[in-house]
Amino acid sequence: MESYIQIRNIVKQFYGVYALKDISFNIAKGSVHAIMGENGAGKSTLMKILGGVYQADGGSITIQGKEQRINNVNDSAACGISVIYQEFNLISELTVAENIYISDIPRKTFLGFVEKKKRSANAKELLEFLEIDVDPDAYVKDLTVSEKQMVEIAKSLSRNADIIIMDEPTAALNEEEVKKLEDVVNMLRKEGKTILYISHRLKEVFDMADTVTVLRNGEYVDTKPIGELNETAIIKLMVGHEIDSSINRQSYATERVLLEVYNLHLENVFAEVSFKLHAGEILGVAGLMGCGREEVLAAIYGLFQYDSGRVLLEGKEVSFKSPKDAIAHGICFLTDDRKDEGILPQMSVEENTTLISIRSAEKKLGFYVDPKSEAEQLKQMTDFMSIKYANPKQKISYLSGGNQQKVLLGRNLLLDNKVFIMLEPTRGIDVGAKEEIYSLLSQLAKEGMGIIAVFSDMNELIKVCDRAIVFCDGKVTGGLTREEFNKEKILTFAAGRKR
Amino acid sequence: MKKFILKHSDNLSLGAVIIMLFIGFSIMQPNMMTAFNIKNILVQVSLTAIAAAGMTFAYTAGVFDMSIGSILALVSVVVAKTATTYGFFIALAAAVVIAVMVGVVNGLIVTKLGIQAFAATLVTMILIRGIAVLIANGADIPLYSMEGIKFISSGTIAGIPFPIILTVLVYIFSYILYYTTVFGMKLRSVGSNADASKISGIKTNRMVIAAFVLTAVTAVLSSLIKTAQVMFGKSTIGEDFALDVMTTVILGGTLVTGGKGNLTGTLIASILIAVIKNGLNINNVNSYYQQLIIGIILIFALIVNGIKTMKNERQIRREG
Amino acid sequence: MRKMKKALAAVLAVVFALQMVACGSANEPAKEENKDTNAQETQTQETDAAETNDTDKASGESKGVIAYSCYNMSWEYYVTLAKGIRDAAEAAGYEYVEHDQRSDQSIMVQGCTDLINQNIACLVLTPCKPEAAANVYEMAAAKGIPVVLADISTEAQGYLACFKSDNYDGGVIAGQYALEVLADKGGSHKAAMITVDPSNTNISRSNGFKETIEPAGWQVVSELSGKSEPDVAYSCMQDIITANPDVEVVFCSNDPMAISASQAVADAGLVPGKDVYILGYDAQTNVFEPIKNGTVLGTVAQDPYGMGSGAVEVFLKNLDGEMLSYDEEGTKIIYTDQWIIDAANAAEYE
Amino acid sequence: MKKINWGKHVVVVILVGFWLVMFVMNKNFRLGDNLASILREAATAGIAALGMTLIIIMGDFDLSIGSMVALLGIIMAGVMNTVGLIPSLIVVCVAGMVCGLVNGVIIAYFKVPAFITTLGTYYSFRAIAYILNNANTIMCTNPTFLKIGNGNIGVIPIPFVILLVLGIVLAMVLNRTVYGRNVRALGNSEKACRISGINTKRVKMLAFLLMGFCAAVSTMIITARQACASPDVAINFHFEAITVVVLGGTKLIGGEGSIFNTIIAAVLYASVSNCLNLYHVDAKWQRICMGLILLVAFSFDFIQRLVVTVRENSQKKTVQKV
Repeated sequence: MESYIQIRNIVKQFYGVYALKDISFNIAKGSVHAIMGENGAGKSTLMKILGGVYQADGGSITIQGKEQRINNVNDSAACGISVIYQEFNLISELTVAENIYISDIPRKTFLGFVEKKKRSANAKELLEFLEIDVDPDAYVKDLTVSEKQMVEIAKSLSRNADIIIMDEPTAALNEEEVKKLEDVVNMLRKEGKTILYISHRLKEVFDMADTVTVLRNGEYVDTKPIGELNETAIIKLMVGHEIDSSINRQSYATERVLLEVYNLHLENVFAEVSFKLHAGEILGVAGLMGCGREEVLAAIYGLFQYDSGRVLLEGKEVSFKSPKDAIAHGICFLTDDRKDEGILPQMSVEENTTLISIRSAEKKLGFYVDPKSEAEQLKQMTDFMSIKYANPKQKISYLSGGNQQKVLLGRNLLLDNKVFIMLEPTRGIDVGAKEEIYSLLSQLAKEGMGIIAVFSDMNELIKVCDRAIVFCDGKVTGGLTREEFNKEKILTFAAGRKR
Repeated sequence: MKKFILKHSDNLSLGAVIIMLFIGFSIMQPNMMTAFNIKNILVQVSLTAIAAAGMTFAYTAGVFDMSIGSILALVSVVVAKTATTYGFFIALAAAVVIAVMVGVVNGLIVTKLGIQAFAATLVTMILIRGIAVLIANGADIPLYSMEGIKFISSGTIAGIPFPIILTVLVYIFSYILYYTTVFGMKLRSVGSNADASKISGIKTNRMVIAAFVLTAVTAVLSSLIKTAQVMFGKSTIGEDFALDVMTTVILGGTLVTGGKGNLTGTLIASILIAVIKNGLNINNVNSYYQQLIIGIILIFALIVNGIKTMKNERQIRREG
Repeated sequence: MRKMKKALAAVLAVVFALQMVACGSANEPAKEENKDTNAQETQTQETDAAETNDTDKASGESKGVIAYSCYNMSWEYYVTLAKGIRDAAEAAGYEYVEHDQRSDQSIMVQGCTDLINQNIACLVLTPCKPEAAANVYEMAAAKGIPVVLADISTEAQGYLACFKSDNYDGGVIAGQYALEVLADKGGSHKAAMITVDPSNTNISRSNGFKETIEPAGWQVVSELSGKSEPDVAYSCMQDIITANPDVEVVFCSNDPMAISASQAVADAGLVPGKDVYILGYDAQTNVFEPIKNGTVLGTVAQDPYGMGSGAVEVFLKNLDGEMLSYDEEGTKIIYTDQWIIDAANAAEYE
Repeated sequence: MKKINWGKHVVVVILVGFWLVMFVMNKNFRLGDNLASILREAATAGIAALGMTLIIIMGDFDLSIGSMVALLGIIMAGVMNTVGLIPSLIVVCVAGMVCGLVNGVIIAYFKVPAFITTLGTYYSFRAIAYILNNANTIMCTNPTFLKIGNGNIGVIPIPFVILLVLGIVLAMVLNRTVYGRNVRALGNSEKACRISGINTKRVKMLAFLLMGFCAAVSTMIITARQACASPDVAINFHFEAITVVVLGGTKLIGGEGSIFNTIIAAVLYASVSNCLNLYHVDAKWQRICMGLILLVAFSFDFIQRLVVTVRENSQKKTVQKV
């Protein structure tokens, strides 16, 4: 007999780049089917297609032998699918109950009056059943992240759909909350619901899943019953071929300590964070989404203030009120949100490159922008990183991701900096550009700069970094030297289990 | 009790201001306190309060409407022209139809052309005013023959002037619509987070258009009251109406970024403004002081808000 | 002419086409539509412009153009005044054009400049902001164009003559009339005024009224600005009654405000024309009704039509080199007469 | 070699086209005086529009400039008639910048949306203007002062010269100074600016201060042209200024805009209203024409955005393929 859900040859492109290539596998009714893969493997894209947020460019989805065209959210709901998305889709100005029942509100039959009491009651029931201690009439904006996550789950359950997709539902949950979720999942399975479960946390997968499907950069790898697998096996499937030789690239790490961080603390974001950065060292930062690593680095850079802790730059204590201070002290920062926080889309390549450096004081007439020096600066960076653009006045938004990223790097490199904080320096750029960025990093390290780089993709981290620290739930759960590097360890730390 | 105070602190503080002002004015001019005057104030309240209710919905959906002043003029002209020949109810129907059309046009310009509410309604504001002037053709259109219309402005039911009753009705309707219907909930969710609403399967564009329509329709009611008061249609009335109404709504504590309206606040704020105008008038104070005081109160209220938001900011950042 | 219109439309269409091409990539369905609509919009704009142009040219070999720059054509009073000018001008074989200041002094200055630059024969002006007229005189003088004022005079000189009714006197007339009507009924002797700030015309009206009744033992208890908008005047009246329930007579600077004031009185449960007497100004058509049914006591009638035709006659006289005689030599003012219209004589003037 | 991107200069094309048509069609338009008066008129709205260009590039509005002009006019006239010409000019500039500062501080440091802040000052400034001289108009008869509004240098009206000078200065500020660069950057992405260590608050505040200065200058011209200062002047000034800026192709979403185009747009706007007068188009229709012009202007913005996005996508595609 044919299986409950058949996914056949699903293809999805973004701007000519394949996010999903010809994905096909089956999902059995009443099973918990885990979908695994590294960041950018295409799991979330696939789920968004099932949820009707994206439309597949090709391929078919068959549910109970009926081929379904899922063109929008409502179609997907009609197919009995409900999705818990990775990023929240709660309306902060509405109450918990309203959010839970936003798409199917219990209403009196005449005029769309909402039956508040009934709704709140249902919501309360549901929340109690999930053992979530949240007032259904509380406003979502007043909830903590994990509470929000649980509400998201309640929301998707409320539609009592047959197929429930959970995209990293536990990313923001602590141990016992995860336990709760496991119970819920098991209970749902008993009710004969089908669950697609996405998670990085191997433990959960082994506790819950019946079957595992692994994707790797947009391609289908394999589907196996959980029985036939162990952690290492799965990680192998996820990682694929071992990483190439350049792993033993020369390290330029010195003994000179550039940056020291002691017990950095910001209430319910991160706590007791301490680490050192040496000159010429590339320090990798690993961790799962929502683990607080970006926040720590942003706080050090002065984007917002931490509650307590000390930061030492070359032995002198510093505390940056604003990025301006940080830059003045020779620290620079590369955002992971290139589109919204990086480029100035309507401005030229040149202007984007010199955004920071035009402020440099040593110029006479500090307020005057000298076109010549600007051109020179751009040229300098172009030669240094071989940025490709039609002409210096071209809008940066017309450049490819890789070149945009180079411009953003150049923006910071025009000043002689000691420390470079990078979030996801290779996010959303093609393979060739990635390689260039890698060599650029070691180039900088060679020149004695200290680099802190956040990588979600462990291959990259292992390939590029001299040393790594791993975050989980806002704490540093482990540190590894290059010799100790291996994925299992990092994933273990990232999943919050200390040595 | 304490919870209640905290929950409604904004409204309560506004209310307190009203009471203080009222007492102050009464000391200066005893006639302030008479039942007659209070009735007057409430009638004057109704003019802005009704349109402000609609505007609250617009703000909730994350937009606003500058064109209602012109709608006021157009409706008063059209009603005056049609009522005498075709009778009141045809005129009323015509007015409503116009309002709905304007609302839809505004909505379409905003949603389909992707032009911001400010720009879009600015254009319609100028155009509609132009049409009103065209129709009126430089004359005031008298309505003396239609004594019936007078009821709208000065008729009483059980001793209560009709405008006040109308206001109450409008607000009861608004409350129901805003807090108890699916529509109200979807409106709030669209204003609060359009993308998430889309993913939850809400038709966001429709909600925005609906908000504009509501605003325009309430403007019609205000216009009818004004027209009935003076008993002729004039194409020049309501030049500052839109700004007054928006001021009222913002004063009332509605979130300008959308998602959270405060109907109670709107009502209280319109009372506040009416009390200020009336109080200064009966103390024979020049009308410019009204503008100044309203302006200052507005800015002050906003600064207080600004400080609040700044306090929240860290919280928001932590949530990532 | 039609050809020209076509050409114009074509050129503008081309212009917009250029714009589209300039800002757009090669072939875009959306683009095409937009081009058309834009072209049409502009065409319609320009066509009605062009048509007006037609009529100008049509009345071919006229002696020249008499232009009228008007305070605000949304007010019936000035529509009548304009009619006076038009009739007189066309009777004398001149072409008539008008410009509307829309009560905005900037528009007034610019509009007059544009008229003067067209080498008109004469400019009849009702300055919405008398103080701002000085420059207009200079420009006109530079081109040797005579300026005649209608209805509103200015401090600055440089105009041929000013046809107006003495607004102060008008106020006085209103005051005297109020006194004689209310003489025998010994009331509170309280009066109120609904004026228009900051308009000198209206201020002198109210001053006239004030300074007539105060010597007679009356007291002006309230003076609010109705901003010449009926709806504002309405709430002003409400508040006046609140503050002084026993107010006897209210003087409004124009009729629309008077009418809405009477409405406010009625709505306040008082009887206009019995408890409160309301006086208007200008004698607009729609004030006769209320006067006849007594809700408005009376209005000060001016002769806008006379002012208009008078202004043109002055210009013609001057053209024939006749000596002009003024009522006030200094200010070159020629007064047109004013009188009270009340229930008694309403019928004959309507 | 270096070819001009006409997409950026639509307004120039339109102006030229419009003038050509008018030259052919209307003998009065051709007259030197008429052209001069167009330029004169262009200056009044134009100068305010210069400041407004900065504000809109940052993605904000200023609704209060009309009221500002009224207030500043009264102050200036008062000082002029009591103290003297030069002091009054200095005072008005300072006062203008103070007004701008009030807006700027509230907007930048108290995080109040510009639209509402300036709505509040829109009421307050004009009210103060009324109260200061209790609604009376003040005559300004100082002949040297009147020259500012009515004089010519050669054949060019002085106001237009001022517009050009101020325009050149602001264009330099916008394109050649760090500050101007920051203003545009701010319009592009406030977050990016924060990360790049730009003091966004100060940039915002200064922009409104400049707006105030421009308002002060246009106050001088308006007052000089009317030989008097009155509190009810320039009621719709903010709409005019915004219209001109948008006509100039500056996007309401901010981030991009050109002072040069704003100046051209000011001339275009003046020319159109001049022609409406030349043809004695009825005031009733003039309103509607202005509305339509505004609509067209806003749709430029829309169409260009549309085209640009389409073009970007195609570009991205090609780049990716390479």
